[in-house]
Amino acid sequence: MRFLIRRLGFFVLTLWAAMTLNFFIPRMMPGSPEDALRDRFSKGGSVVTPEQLRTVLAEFGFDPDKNIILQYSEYLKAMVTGHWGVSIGSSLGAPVTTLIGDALPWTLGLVGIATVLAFVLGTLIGTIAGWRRGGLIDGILPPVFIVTSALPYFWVALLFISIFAIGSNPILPNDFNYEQGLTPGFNGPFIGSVLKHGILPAGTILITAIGGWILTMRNNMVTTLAEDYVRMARAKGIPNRRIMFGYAGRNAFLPNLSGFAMSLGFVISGTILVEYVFNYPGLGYMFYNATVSTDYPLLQALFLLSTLAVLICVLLCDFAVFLLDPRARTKG
Amino acid sequence: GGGDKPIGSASSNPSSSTSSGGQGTGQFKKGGTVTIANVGGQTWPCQFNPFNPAVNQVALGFVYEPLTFVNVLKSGATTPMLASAFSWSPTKDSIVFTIRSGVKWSDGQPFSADDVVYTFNLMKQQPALDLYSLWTGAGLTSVTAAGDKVTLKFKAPAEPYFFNFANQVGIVPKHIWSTGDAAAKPATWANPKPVGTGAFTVQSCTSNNISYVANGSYWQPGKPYLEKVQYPAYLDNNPANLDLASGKAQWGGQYIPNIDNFYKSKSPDNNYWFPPTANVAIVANNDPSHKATSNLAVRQAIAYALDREQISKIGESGYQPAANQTGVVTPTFDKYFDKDALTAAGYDKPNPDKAKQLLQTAGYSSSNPLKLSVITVTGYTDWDASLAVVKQQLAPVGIELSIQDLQQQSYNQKLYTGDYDLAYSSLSGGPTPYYELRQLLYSKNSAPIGKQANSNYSRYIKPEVDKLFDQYASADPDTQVKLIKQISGYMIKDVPIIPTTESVDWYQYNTKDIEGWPTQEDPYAQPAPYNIPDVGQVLTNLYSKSAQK
Amino acid sequence: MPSRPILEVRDLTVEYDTGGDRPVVAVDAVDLDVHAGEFVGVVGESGCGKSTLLFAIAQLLSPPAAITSGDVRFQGQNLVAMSEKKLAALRWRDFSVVMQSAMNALNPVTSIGTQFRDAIMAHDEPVADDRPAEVLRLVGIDPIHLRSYPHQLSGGMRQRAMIAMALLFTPDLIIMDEPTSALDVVAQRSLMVQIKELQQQLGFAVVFVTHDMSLISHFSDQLVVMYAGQVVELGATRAVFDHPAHPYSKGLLDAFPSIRGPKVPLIGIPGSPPDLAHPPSGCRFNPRCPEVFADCPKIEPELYQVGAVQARCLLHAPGAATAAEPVQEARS
Amino acid sequence: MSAIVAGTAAPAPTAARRPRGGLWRAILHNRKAMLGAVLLLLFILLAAFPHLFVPWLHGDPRAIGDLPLEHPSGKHWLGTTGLGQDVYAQLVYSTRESLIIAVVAGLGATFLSVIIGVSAAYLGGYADNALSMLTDVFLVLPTFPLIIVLATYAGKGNLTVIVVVLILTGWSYGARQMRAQALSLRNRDFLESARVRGERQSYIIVVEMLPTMTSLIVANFLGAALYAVLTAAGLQFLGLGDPNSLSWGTMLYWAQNQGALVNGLPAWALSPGLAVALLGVSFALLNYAFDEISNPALRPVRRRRAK
Amino acid sequence: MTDVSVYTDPQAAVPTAPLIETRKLTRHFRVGRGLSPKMLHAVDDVDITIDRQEIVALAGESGSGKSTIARLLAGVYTPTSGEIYFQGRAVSSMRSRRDQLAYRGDVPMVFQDPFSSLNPAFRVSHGILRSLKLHQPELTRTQRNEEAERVIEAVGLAPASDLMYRYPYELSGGQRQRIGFAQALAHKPKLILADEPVSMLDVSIRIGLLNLMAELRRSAGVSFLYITHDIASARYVADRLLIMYAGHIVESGPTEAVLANPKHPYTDLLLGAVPDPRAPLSVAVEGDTGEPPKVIDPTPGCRFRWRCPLVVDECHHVTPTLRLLGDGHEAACHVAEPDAGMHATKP
Ligand SMILES: Nc1ncnc2c1ncn2[C@@H]1O[C@H](COP(=O)(O)OP(=O)(O)OP(=O)(O)O)[C@@H](O)[C@H]1O
Ligand SMILES: Nc1ncnc2c1ncn2[C@@H]1O[C@H](COP(=O)(O)OP(=O)(O)OP(=O)(O)O)[C@@H](O)[C@H]1O
Ligand SMILES: [Mg+2]
Ligand SMILES: [Mg+2]
Ligand code: NI
Repeated sequence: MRFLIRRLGFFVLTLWAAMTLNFFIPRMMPGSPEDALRDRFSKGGSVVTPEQLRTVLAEFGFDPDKNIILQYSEYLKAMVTGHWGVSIGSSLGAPVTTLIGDALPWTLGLVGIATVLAFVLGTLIGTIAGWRRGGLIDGILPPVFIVTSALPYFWVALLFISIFAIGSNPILPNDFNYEQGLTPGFNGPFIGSVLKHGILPAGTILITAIGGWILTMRNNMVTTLAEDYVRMARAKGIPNRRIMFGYAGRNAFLPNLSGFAMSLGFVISGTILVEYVFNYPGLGYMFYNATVSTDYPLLQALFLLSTLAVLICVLLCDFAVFLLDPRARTKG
Repeated sequence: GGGDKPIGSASSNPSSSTSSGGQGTGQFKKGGTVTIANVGGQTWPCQFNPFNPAVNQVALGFVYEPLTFVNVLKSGATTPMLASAFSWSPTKDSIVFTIRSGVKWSDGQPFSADDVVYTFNLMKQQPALDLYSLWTGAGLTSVTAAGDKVTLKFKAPAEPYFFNFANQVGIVPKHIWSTGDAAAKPATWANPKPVGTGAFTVQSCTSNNISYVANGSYWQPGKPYLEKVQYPAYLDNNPANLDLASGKAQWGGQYIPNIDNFYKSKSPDNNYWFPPTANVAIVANNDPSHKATSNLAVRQAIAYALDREQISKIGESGYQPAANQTGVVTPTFDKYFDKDALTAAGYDKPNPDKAKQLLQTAGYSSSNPLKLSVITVTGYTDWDASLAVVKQQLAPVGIELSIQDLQQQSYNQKLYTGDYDLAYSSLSGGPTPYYELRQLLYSKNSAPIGKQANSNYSRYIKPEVDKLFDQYASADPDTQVKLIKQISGYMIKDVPIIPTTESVDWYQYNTKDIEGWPTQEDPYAQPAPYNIPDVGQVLTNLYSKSAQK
Repeated sequence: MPSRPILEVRDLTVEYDTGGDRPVVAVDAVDLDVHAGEFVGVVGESGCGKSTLLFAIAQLLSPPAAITSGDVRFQGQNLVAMSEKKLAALRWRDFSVVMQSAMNALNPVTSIGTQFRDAIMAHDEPVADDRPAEVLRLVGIDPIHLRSYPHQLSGGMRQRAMIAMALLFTPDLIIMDEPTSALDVVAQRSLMVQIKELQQQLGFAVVFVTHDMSLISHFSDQLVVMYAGQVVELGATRAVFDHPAHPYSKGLLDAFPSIRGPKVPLIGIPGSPPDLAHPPSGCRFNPRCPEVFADCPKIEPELYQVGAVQARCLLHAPGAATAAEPVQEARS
Repeated sequence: MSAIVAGTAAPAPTAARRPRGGLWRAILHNRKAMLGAVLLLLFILLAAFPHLFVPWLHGDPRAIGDLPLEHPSGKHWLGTTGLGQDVYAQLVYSTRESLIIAVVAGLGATFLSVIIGVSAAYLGGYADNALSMLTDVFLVLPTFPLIIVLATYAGKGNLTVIVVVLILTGWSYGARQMRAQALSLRNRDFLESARVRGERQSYIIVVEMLPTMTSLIVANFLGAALYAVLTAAGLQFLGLGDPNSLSWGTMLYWAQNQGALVNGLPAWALSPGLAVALLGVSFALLNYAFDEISNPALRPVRRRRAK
Repeated sequence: MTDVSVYTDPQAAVPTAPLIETRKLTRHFRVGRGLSPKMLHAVDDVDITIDRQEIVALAGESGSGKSTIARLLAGVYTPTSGEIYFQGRAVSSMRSRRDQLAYRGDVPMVFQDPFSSLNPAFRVSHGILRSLKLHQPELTRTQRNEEAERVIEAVGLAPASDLMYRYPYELSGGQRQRIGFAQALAHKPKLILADEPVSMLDVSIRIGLLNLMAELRRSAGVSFLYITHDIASARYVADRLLIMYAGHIVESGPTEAVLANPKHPYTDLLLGAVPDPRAPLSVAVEGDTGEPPKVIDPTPGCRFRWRCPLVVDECHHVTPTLRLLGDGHEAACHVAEPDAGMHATKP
């Protein structure tokens, strides 16, 4: 129990620290929303004074002249209460919650599923490779995936696009999350289209992410297999499958689990490139956009969200370790 | 071609001033869809508030219409839209619009002069809506209606602002905007289901795509011909370009590298046209605090050293034509172009020897080379390419150019506050060169170093030039041409900025099914889909070939 | 001995492939008999191959170790040639293994009860539901600990739990690898006494490995002294202790002080154990032997009968001063 | 970006039982390590002496030619860019910057990891809590956006900025591992032995503790370098680097923006990516092999059949 | 074991004071952080005295606090309370780096585990050379090397010139353990704290080290605190024997006296458990499980009372203190009696 309380304490503290950084880092960026807006205005070929721009932005709830401490406390309050405001960047005026709400399912669906799949598959393959050390699977897959894990994500994506999605009649679509003109909903064509549009981006994530998991799991597995309790299980005449998963696999898996949670921070980062290359409308590209257009409210909300996502995953993984590893339960 | 009447002239007959191109009323059957590929770099927020600069590109022209359309490509020729006619007072400080009758809002309510008055007064009440600073900057003092006449009164001659208030302001329905959320917060109102007078209405909007359908009760009889418009949200050029090449999208506003190979060769139906509208220039910091660039000889040397044709050919793949030192964009504004003055000054062709000589007089030599840095925006790859060429051209005359790629934000900040030696930059144009030149050279658009300048980033301050700009507002068309030639004389003489290429409208169109596109022969509007309200002109002219069968 | 031994090890050789020029021969042509109900102690220095011998008997070696020659006959069946499947059926039911360190030999993430259940489920043997509780009680652990995890038990309890597990099917042979080495003298004593009692009560045979001569002296019936992978002395425990025939055994017996009796200066055995990849020629003990003579480095000794025991020392070779004869053929 | 680059999850305690001289021998005896080392060596040569690899004819990687978008030919082995620059020359000259980013960022991140991780473990108490917290905060912060913000903040995506950003965002993963390993070392008798001998704390941390962590530190460096290579390429590809610099990521950026792939110039579009991948592979292989070298349990086994 | 120059004591400041003495030495550890902190009493009120040239053995159950005492004496831990006096001077008053170095030079420690007490990244001579550098800074580099060779040979490792350049993994356990001793010798120590120095070693090597200790005491005048589980080895080398149980010293006295006539029931139990091949098998089955005690937040009373066969009411309320029960023989037991051993172990 104390373990959980401590984890929760860590959660709150880290969240606070991250949120504080999230507040100050964007404000340290050069330029300001006014500049960004001004840049957009000047396209109309008119002369707008900076003061006037400020009135426009003030309309959207941005007041740069306010005391920074006051801004900070209001920010914390807003973040916690979910009043995330409206975008002051390229989606000027759109409620941040709507923007995120539109993009989130796609990011979760694509990147989330692909990442989890990579982890699960990688762990499984790693388990088998480690178990049959020197066998066929072990001889082929880990070396192959050392190579793929070192490939730049976007490059693989470009390669795939040029193989599968170029030409007048491409095999797979290269952009968007579903065919234009389909109405989203639980109907066959829509779901089919979503799946079809997901193959390339998800496949790319899978290929570049799975290697790490295979390798670490394999190595953990090999190390675990040398443990006495595995030998003991053999001595007990326990069937191989049970030894592989129940004895060796489970123990080898535990250190991977927290590694997985920790790596999620990197995963969220990775989505930017995925969405950029595949024109996939998710959070990643939104993040990028919000950054380059100094869109504080959107940026803050996205930062909060991704920090929260990683933290929750860390917490969930802690919890899973807690369930899977009786030692963690009593360590306190 | 219709009448190329300058803005100042009153014109009352809508059909006489619209361009030809097989236009007319109701001569095509309805049907067909056009898909636009224009990178917005974001997903659609599904807002259609025409006063919101972030989204007015998808609202104006499609749903909302101006009083009068001004064609930049035809030196400001006007086409009556919601106003069937207008007339200036002799001193040009007051204008009367005759509001078109028989126009209906897309919700069936009738459109009237009240709506026009309401729209302008809303902008007064809510300064945030007044994107073009009509009430504060242009000196608008009152907007009143009398029957179908609406009068706008100004403090001073206001003809230069006609482009803004007649062409760029979309008229909104009073009955919608005076109630509910819209009235409470008109600036931030999302307006998800816009009601306008335009040829299209929003059928559905997702973050991925906006679908427009034809407005059944559109006031121009028989129009629009197209049934639907799809506007997908592209985040990046590559997918959009791919879709254009494959014909999946038919109307592009895209920079496409190697366009002949990548796009045109893919299909005989793929066409492009890049009409120039403004300048891309090396802006030199004229402020004395910047030693080298405030030195006229240095600026002249750069101007002489540049081979603009090569910059155009290699840096811009020939898409953007070479600019000239007068700052007048050709051929768009040919009649304001003073070719003789240019030739007389020797700026008509590169002259590296002269450049070297000038540098020597300024005290630089091969042993004491001039080191300059130029700021540019990260992501504008054609600029990067152009600057690579510029750098290569300046090297032999003894200028070592270093290129600083900055994020838009930092670039802006440096540009606005004058914290740079040279900046690669472009501004938008207008129906005559006046608009661009005024932004670039008018002293009121400048500011001391450290303060943000509005648009005169070079900090060029010359009372004589200011005076010329001031005269322009109330001058007659011929005098206006003369004034602009005089101003471009100062461009040649003082070289405050050095135009390199002419920025163009990126425009691709596919004629497999859709016809009626603006072309070089029939430039009835700026053709790229990101131009507002020009996009509305194009949309009312397009028709589907397959629907004619 | 009247009956046929339940375990007959013949000429067993185990090598570790270290990747070096020569393999480490950790068990070198070992012969060993264990009769039903017998307590056989195996002693020897650290690294002399005791554990390897045990694992070879139980067929639990894993790469890089491999049996390169020899048979292990258990109840008449040759385990070396047996398939994994048949072995699995035999394991635990007929012979079980207690490992050196109980902490590592129990799966840390499952409860003691689950580990009992795994063993039960792996065999067709009908087992009473309360059998785990029963065997736990036998070794003096409250059955409540079936629900405990290994880390919740003390070292002594874990060792006992291991022994209880080994008794699950009442096997005929239990192989124990230093089961008490991690314990306190008092705890060690009480556990040993318990093992001995259980053995007398249930009648299983024990092969017990340790390097603690004094410990084994009290409990074992037969004693095997190993040195550098070879059996150097073999015989009834009392006989070996009373009249050690091999100089190494003598050295061992002289090497530890006593808490009773007169205080005598002791010498120990100088030098250190040989590298098993490059063992000394001739008698392997010759570099450290106080009684070394010219032949020792040249002739490799066999096991010779010396009174009641057998010893691998040239001093007892047939030609040597003491009358002795090779026993290789004498065994049946 | 693959995050899972850094080493095994369970640092082997046996790791340190290795003499220094044995390392090279071990690498020579490990096929993966050999391959990785050879690749890395090749890149080091390319970075150090690019001119040797570029035939005299078209040696200047930046020179703007008049033949843009050429297909590979005898004159231009990998074709030309949209500005008529020789792709092969660019590829070769880009090695330096990419390698510098990898090595410097890898070293920097490793240095931070070691300092922070080891100090946290050794100092314990509040210092440990504070440092661990710092590590965790950096771990949960979304890296890439942070990088973008930092890169934007720094104004210009030049080399130093990218390297600093990569270091700032790349150290936390390693620091956690360092801390774990140092914690396991903390009460090892040889450290206490040094303390009893009368050594100072700083001496113990630096001289006694760090050398025993060599293998983890090396693994960490390789992982961080791989991360740096990939992330830097991603950043530059997104246009957050300096587009005028010569590096593989920048080449990709240009290739992407000038439509190399869609214009049928795969050599231009793919070769820099392949170079990044190969450098990455060399780090990954070395890392993987290093695991095997430092943890004997992982070494490949020759299967031998008894009888 | 040749050539150890005879050690001359540079006359201590207080000649009458024992070499080292502890008074009410106590060390507690916090276990379980956060909401419910508990105190583990590893060492409680321990008084130990070691004289010059004396070998004192400290035996007792695992976890009874033996190593903690050694670490307290070596200055690895600071006492929770109580004081250590070295040659009459309180160790806590030695604040300056010079004083501390001097103390560390006089009182080195040999660690239990030869596998973890040498830094695997360095040659085995590293620790010795560092010690020489710290404690005999006047030596030149070559002198240090010579001195290192000398101490390595002094512990019976030959040839030193070869061995000292090896890495720890190239040495056997016994050799490493000797290196540990050599490192201690390089200090020119007055007292060596040897924490179970032989527990990891094979019997065949073990006795050599015990002999080495005796030799060092004889030739170099070094005192030892010899910590062990193994009573028999304590008997072999030690002058005096201390028995520890659960953080307390429960019995102390001349080795032979304690062994022949154990006063404390725990000592009795311990002695009964020692296997001895030279004695006939005595199957006195104790119902005792031999679980090591954890002393967390103890209440007053004898800590052995739960296992004690002789427990009386008083044991539950009063913590027994050491009482003199014979010639230098003390025990902390309420029921122990001064004269002849009252719990005769031998029938
Ligand atoms: N994986 C291995 N690779 C190479 N040699 C090994 C391996 N495992 C053990 N050995 C060697 O085999 C020999 C026998 O080892 P084993 O573990 O059987 O000794 P032991 O008698 O059980 O020692 P201990 O008393 O320390 O348990 C040793 O010399 C050891 O060095
Ligand atoms: N640093 C520490 N933190 C917390 N508890 C400790 C610490 N060091 C020792 N202890 C506890 O103090 C008690 C005494 O430990 P100590 O190591 O002194 O026992 P020991 O007699 O040396 O045992 P062993 O014979 O097993 O070496 C034990 O219960 C141990 O768990
Ligand atoms: Mg063993
Ligand atoms: Mg201890
Ligand atoms: Ni990555």
